[in-house]
Amino acid sequence: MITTDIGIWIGAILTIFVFSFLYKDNKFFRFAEYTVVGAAMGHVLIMNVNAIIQIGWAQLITGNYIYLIAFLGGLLLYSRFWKKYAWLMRYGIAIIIGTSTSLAVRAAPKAEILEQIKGSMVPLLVPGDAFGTINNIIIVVFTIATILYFIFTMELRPSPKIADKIGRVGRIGLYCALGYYLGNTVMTRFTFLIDRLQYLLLSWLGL
Amino acid sequence: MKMSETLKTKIPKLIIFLCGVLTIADLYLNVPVSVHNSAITLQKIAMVISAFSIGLGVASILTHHGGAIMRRTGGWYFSIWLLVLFAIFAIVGFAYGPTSDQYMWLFNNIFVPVNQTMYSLLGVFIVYALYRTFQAKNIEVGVMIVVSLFTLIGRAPIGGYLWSGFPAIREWCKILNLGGYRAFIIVSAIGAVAMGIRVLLGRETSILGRGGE
Amino acid sequence: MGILSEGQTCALLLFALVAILEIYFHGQKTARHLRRIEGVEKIDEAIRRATEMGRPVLSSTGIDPLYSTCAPAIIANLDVIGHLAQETAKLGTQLILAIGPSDVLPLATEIYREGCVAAGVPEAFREDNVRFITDEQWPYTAAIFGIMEREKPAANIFIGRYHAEALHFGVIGKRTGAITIAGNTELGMSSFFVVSCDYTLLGEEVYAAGAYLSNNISRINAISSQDIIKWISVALTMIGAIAVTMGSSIFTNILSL
Amino acid sequence: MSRRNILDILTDADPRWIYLLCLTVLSAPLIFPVGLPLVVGDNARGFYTYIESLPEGSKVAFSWGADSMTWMEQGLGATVILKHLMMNPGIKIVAFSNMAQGPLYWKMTLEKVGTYGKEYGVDYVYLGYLPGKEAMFAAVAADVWGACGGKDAYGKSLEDLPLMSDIHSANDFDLYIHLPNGIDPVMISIRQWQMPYEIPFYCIPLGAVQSSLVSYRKTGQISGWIGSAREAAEYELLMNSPGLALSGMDAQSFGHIFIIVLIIIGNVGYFIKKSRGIEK
Repeated sequence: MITTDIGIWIGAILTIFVFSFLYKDNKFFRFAEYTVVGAAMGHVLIMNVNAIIQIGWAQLITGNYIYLIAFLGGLLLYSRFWKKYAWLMRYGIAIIIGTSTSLAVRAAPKAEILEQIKGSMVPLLVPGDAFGTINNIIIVVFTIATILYFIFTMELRPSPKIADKIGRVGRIGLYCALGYYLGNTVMTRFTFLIDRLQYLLLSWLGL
Repeated sequence: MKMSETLKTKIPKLIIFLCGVLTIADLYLNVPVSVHNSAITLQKIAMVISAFSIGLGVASILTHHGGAIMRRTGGWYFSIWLLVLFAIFAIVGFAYGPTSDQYMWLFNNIFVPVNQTMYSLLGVFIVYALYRTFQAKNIEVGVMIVVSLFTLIGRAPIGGYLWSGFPAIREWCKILNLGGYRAFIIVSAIGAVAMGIRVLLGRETSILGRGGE
Repeated sequence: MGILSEGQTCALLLFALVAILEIYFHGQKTARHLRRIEGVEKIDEAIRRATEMGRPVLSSTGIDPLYSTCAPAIIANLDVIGHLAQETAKLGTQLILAIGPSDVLPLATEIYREGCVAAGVPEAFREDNVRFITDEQWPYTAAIFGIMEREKPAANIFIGRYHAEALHFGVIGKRTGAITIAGNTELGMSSFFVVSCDYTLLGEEVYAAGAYLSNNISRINAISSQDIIKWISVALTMIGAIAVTMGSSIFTNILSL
Repeated sequence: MSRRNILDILTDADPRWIYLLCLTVLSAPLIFPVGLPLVVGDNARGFYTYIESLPEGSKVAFSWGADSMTWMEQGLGATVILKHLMMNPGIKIVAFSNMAQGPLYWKMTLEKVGTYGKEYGVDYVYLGYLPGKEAMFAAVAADVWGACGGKDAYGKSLEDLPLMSDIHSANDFDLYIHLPNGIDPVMISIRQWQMPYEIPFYCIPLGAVQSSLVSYRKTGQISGWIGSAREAAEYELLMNSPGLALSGMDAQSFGHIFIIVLIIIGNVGYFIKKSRGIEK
């Protein structure tokens, strides 16, 4: 039985509008697009205002006046509407960039460089396990070759012939990783699509 | 001129540097609790400043779509609809709060279906992309195809039933992936760290404008 | 309890090494030679093609806010946008910037404006070409679909940090007959770009793209400084693997310090 | 001429045909289930046997972190686990949400699953949305009554709910299940529930975070999980009650085979063309 729930009806119609884009761009898709962009805009506005109130204002009214910097920096972003004072916005941006960049990179040397190198330090000979030996050699060779592939400076590369060969192996290692990832994600992608189809066929049409 | 350059470029660069030093020292050094707390406060301040920028976004949306409506450019009535929905979401959200039933209803029946359907298009796009562009034009792509074929069949629910070897081969593909995966992460991280250091040292001129360079 | 946090000694050394190399190479006057990156070379070609066809160029910065761990990738992305702004302004081609997060908006606008000024064509900058969308992933993607289909850009350049929307851009870019040049700093989503775009930049190539395009000596030399770190990583992996084979875990222990 | 046409059709098909075929291949099994065989893996079996082995009167804490952004992926697993708990007459459930949309999905899922004769307040209780992230998890674990202000999701006093008279802290539970929308909530659960109270901890994670969880299972901090549509389907198979996940599995199998066939067609076509010198 087809559903009588108005929410599901709206959802189903919007779902079909989006799917119609697969055929070609059309007014229905455009309607869905503008709907979701408008909704998202409202949503993001509320979330940001809430963040300002919960993180900043809440502290300020308890007498934590250091948060005045946040409000000042935030308001300075609006200086860009006055060309002469537009440079003032850099003060706000500078705080964001300084903090976020250092937050982003501060943990990387440990987690993304040293730990990964450590992970590839595997025995090149596993006694009594030929398969394990081959596996470990593959891991080490691919790690090294792929890093070398990413060396950009000519002066820092081995002779061109060797560099080409290593680069080739490195690319193969890289593409193995890409292929593995791709093959693995298809299932999740299909899960989402199947969920939408179930929504249309079962929740809405009630087949 | 000198003065304005200091104000316009040098001080912002100094701010970037100081924020960076505080945040990085907080992780690497055994800093006193007060320093640690100020690093946390700094992050919250940055978050609030970032949230403040939403006004710029709203201004941009209003100008762009307002302009489209004024000029009656193609599809201007869609722009009206966009602004109407923006207003509805904002008003309901502010009046009742984003966790209220009213807001949830709007969110789940209008925002979520489009959102999820956009996401689910991945399923069809990936089929098309694999069919159309996934051709063994060289060894690298050939290897990539073979690896993803075995991963696909090993992952498919029916794979293990067809032949118990398929899931095992998929497990082995994980080994093949490890080297490239690790190297990719290492090298990207080196790039990111170097970029971060350049930013903190004020070498990335683009982000603070060229004035003063 | 010493001055250093536990387990971070080696990481701090590495961090310091990157900084020292960067400062050392910054002072050098001669530029090194870099190997080619096909995707970067094709950017200018794609802009010229768009100019010939009289169609715009589309670029974006992804959905991650500046205040996030993707900041370095976003800055690399903005570097490329600065270059795009200059080139398109010179050739008189329209550049559309689709911006997701609002805190990137003022920065991207300024970079666009300054690119036009640097090219000597300040009037090429039009506020209306910077489109703010929102950092919600799928509304952002839907809006970019709209731009791709209705304004028919002939070149789509997405070099930075992208998520699952990567595949959407590649496939629809192809449908609209555009050249899509994309780069991603994340491995998984790079695979989507690889199967759907014309040219793909992988991983660190994204961070290097800005330096390649700028032709600035100090920036090119900065890439060389990173290459030295890569050699160190290779050497460490090799020595460590040999040591482990011989039954010594000294290197894994040192790295854990 | 005609042979070349077939080749062109096969290798150069309009994307729209591919889209249509893809949607058909995936929806057909949803309407007409085939029941392709499925091999049950260790994850689903482990979770299932644990719940089956719970003695009569066991109390389960269910942290229901449902959110629309991740529901498509986790919903199947969450539904089947809730169903299993409901079907098991001896089990008592106390659920709470750390996500604002939790209550909505709780209501929806409960309607879909049914309560199998379980009575609200006696056999299961829902405390509703409790804001406050990590501090909230810690508070609920330490003092359930205090954390929710002595009221359930519907404003009823906990004193009127007989089940709650035995439940005061995490020590009173025999199992803790979490539906986390990312890796951080899992870590919070380990820090605030599993470690201090040594309670068995199962979860229903996103596919993307599963590989990061393996090391925690080795140390016993996580007892197990079901993480994908496939594992949810395996779970349904174990329970002998086919649901959405299982009906999706046929579609998954067909979809995977479809994609493999297409890749092969694309490549065979490419090589035939190349050998005939059409390309370039």
